[in-house]
Amino acid sequence: MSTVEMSTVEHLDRKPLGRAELAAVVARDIPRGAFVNLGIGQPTTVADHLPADSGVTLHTENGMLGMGPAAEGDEIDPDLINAGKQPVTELPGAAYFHHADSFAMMRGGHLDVCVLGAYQVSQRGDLANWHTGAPGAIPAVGGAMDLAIGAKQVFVMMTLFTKDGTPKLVPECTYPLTGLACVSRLYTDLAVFHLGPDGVKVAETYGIGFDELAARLDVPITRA
Amino acid sequence: MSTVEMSTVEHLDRKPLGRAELAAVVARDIPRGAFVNLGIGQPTTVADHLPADSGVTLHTENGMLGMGPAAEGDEIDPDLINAGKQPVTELPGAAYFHHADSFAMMRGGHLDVCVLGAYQVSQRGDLANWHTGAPGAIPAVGGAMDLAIGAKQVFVMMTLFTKDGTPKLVPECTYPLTGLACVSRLYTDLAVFHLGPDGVKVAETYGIGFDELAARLDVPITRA
Amino acid sequence: MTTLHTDPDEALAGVQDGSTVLIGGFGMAGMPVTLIDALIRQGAKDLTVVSNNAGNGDTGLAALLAARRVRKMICSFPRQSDSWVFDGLYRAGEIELELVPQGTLAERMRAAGAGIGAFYCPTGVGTPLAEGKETRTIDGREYVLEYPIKGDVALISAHAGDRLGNLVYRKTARNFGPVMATAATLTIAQVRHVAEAGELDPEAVVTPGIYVDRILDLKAEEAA
Amino acid sequence: MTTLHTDPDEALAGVQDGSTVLIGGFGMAGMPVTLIDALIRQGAKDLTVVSNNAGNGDTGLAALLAARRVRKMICSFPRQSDSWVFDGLYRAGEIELELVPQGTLAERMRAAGAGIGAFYCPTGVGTPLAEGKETRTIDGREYVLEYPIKGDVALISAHAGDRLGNLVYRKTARNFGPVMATAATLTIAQVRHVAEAGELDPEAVVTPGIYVDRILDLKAEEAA
Repeated sequence: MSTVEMSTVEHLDRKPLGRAELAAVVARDIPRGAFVNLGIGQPTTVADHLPADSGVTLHTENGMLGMGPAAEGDEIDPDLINAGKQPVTELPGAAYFHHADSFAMMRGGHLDVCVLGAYQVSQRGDLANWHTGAPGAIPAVGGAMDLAIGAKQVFVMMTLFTKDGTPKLVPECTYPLTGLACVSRLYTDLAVFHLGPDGVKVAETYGIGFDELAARLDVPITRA
Repeated sequence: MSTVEMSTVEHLDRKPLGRAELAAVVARDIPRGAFVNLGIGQPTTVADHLPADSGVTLHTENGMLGMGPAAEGDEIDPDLINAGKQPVTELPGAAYFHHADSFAMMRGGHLDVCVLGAYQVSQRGDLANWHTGAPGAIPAVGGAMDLAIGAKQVFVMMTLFTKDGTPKLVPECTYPLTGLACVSRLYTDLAVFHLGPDGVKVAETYGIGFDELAARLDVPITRA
Repeated sequence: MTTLHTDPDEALAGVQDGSTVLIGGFGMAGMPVTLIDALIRQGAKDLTVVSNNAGNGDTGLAALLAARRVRKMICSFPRQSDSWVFDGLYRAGEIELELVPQGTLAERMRAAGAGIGAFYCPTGVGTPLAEGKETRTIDGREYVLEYPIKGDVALISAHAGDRLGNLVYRKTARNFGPVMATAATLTIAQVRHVAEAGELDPEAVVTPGIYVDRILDLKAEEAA
Repeated sequence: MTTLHTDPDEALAGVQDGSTVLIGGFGMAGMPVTLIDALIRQGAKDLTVVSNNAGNGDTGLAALLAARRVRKMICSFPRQSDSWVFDGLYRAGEIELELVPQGTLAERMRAAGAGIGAFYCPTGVGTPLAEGKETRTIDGREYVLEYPIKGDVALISAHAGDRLGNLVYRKTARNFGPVMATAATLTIAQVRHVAEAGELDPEAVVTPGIYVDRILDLKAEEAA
C-alpha cells in the first residue's frame, strides 16, 4: 500500500455518511478475494454492500468459513448461527471447524480484514470496544480481543463524535483497552483515517473539510 | 493397582520367554478396552496376541485410531500405513486425524498404554531407546520421546541382558535418554518388573529364580 | 471404553462437589441442555463452570446458577440481554467471574487436552485482562503467559456418536465440543443419533472415541 | 484466494533462495512428490527443509538433497535404511541437522499457524534434545520451552481440493499436511482430484481454503 500515491479527498458537497453509506465505504475497501470477519452489530451490515463478484469469504469465529446471508423462514437452522447468535446460511465451499481451530485461524494472522465497532480509537491505533469501565457494568469480552490482534488489517467503523460532541478518535483511550496499536483504518461518518507508524492520515472527508476536522480533534492528523 | 495383593511368581519349570511368548505376556497385561500404541518392531507383534474380544483400540501416531492387522495382497493401500511405514488395515469405528492432533492425544495422556523397545531402562524408570550414542551414528528420534512421556503406562519389552551378558536394567542409563522416570513395567525374557516409587519389583520370573536374578543384576530388586 | 446411556441421570452419575465442569455450546447451538438439567438434579455443588456464556433466560446453565451450585464462572461473554440470573448473582457478589478472551478460553482447554504446560498468547496484551499475568517479548512481539484449563467433567452435545464414542457435529453447533472433550477427565456427550461402529466416515470423525467416556442417546431418552 | 494450476513449474514459481520449506508426508504417504520434483527444477537453494524424514532412495526429497539445495534439515527421523543421500551429506558435514521429536515438530508448526509465541512441552525433558533449552516446572512437572517453526513455503499432498482451496485427505496420508498448511506464508497443495465449490462436505473439510494459496491438479498434469 505504501507505494500508492494518495491524497486526501474532501467530499465537501456530501453530507456526513449515514450508517448504510458508511458500511458501503467499508465494503468498497475490502480487497477482492479477502477472508473477512465482520464483528457483531453494525460491521455485520458491511456484507450487504459487497458486490456479488467480490470473492470475499466470511469467517464467523464460532467455527465457519463461507458464511452466507441471514437465514429467513425455512432456512433457519438452530445449528447454524453467526457470532451474534443470529441464524445464517451456508455458501457452497463452506467449511466448519471447532473453536480452537477457529481462533487459531484468527490469532495466526490468516484473516485479511476484520471490521469492528469501537467506543474509542487512539491515534496510535489502540482500540477500546469491549467495556465501558462503568462501575457496576458486568464485563464481557467475547472474541473482541482475539479479533483485534488477529487479522492482518483491522478496520473500525464508528461515529467520530459522541452525541455530546466528544471525539472518539483520541490521544489515549480512556476506556479499557481491547488491543494495542491494532487498528489500521478508521471509518467514521465524517472521515476515513489510515493509522500507522506515520500517525493519523485522513484519506477522505464527508461534509467537512480537512481544516475543520483538524480543529475539532485533539489528535494531530495529516493529509494522506 | 496398589490395593491388589501380589507376590512374585517364579516359573522355574519354564524356559526363558521366546519373542512370541514375551509378546503374549505383554498382551495378557493390557487392560480390556484400552487405547494402546505399539511401538515399531517387536512391540508391534503384541497385537497378534490380543484376544478377539479384548476391546483394545490401537493408535498409530501417524494419525489413526482403530488400526487393524497388517494389510496383505489387495488390501495394501499406500495411503494407509503404520508408524513403521508398513501397510495396515482399518477396523470399523476407526478415525483419522492429523499429526498435531495425534501427538496432542499422546502428549495429553489419553493413551492407556504404550509398548516400546529399549536399549536400557534404569531402576527409576528412565528409558533409553532412541540412540546408541555411538560416534558417527546419525541420531533419529521419531516419536520415541513423545510416546515415552505421553501414555498413562509405558510398558517396555526387551531382552534382560545383552548378548555379552551385560544387564539392560541398570542403575543409571549410559545411553542417551528418551524420557525420565516414564517406564511403569518392564517385560523381559527372564522376568517381568514393575517400576515405581517403591523401586523395582519382580512380578514374574521365567527359567530363573528370584535370588539368581538378583545376583545377576546391579540394581536392587524386591519381590512383588 | 465408552458406555452408552439412555437415562440422563445415569449418564451424569458421580459428578463430585467442587468439580470443574466444562459446558459446550455457543448460544443455544451445541448446548447440552439435557445433560445440564440432569446435573441440576444430580445436585453437585461448589462447581467451577467453564462455558462461553453464563446462561440465558431461566433454563439450562441459568437454572444451574439459580440453584446456587456454581461458585465460579470462567467464560468470555457473561453479559447478554437475557443473562439476568448471572447478573443478579454477580452484582450480589455471590459468584466469582474469571473473564477470558474467547480464543484464549478455547486454547487453554486445548492445551489441557494436549499436554501443553503453558503457552505465550498475543491476545489481551496491554489490556485489563492481562493484568498480573507474566508477559514475554518473543521476536519483537509481546505475549501473555496462559495456563491450561482442565475439566473434571465435560458436558457436550454432538449430532451423532457411534458405540466406540466417535462423534460428529453439525454446522456451528460444533464450537467448543471437540476441545472440551479433550480437556476433561470425564467427558459426557448427548447425541441425537447413535450409530454402529463403522457407520461414521473415519475421515469425518471430529472427536475420536478415546475422548468420550459416556454417550447419552437423546432419541432413546425422548422415547422413554 | 486460491489459484488452480495444471503445470507443476507454474505452481512452484517464486520460491526464493534461503526459504524455509515445509514438506508433508510420513514415509511415502502424503509425500508431495510432483511438487518436490518441480522445486528441484525451480532451483531455489540454501533451503531449510522441515519434514518428518530426510529423504528415501534417490528420488523426491533425497534428490533435492543430492542437488545440494538444502542447507539444513529439521526433522524427527532422518536415519532410515534407504537414507543414504542424507547420511552421506551429514557425515561429510555438508548439511546441518536439527533433530526434533515428532510430536514437538508438529506442535511447533501448529504454534506458528496459530499465533502462539512459544509453549512449554513435556517431551524430551532430561534428554539430549532438551540441552540448552529453557525449562520450567509447572504444577510439579518439568517442561521445555519450544518455539514455533514457520515456513515460507509448504508443499503438501491432499486427496482432493475444491476451487476455493478446501482440502480433504485420505487415511494416514493426512499426517503433516493440515498442520503445515497453516504454518507457511505460501502453501502449495498437489491434489488427485479437483472439485467444484460445494462438492466437498463442509463438515469433512480438513484444511479450509484460507490456508491454501495454490492447488496443483495432478490429473491435469498426468493428462498433459
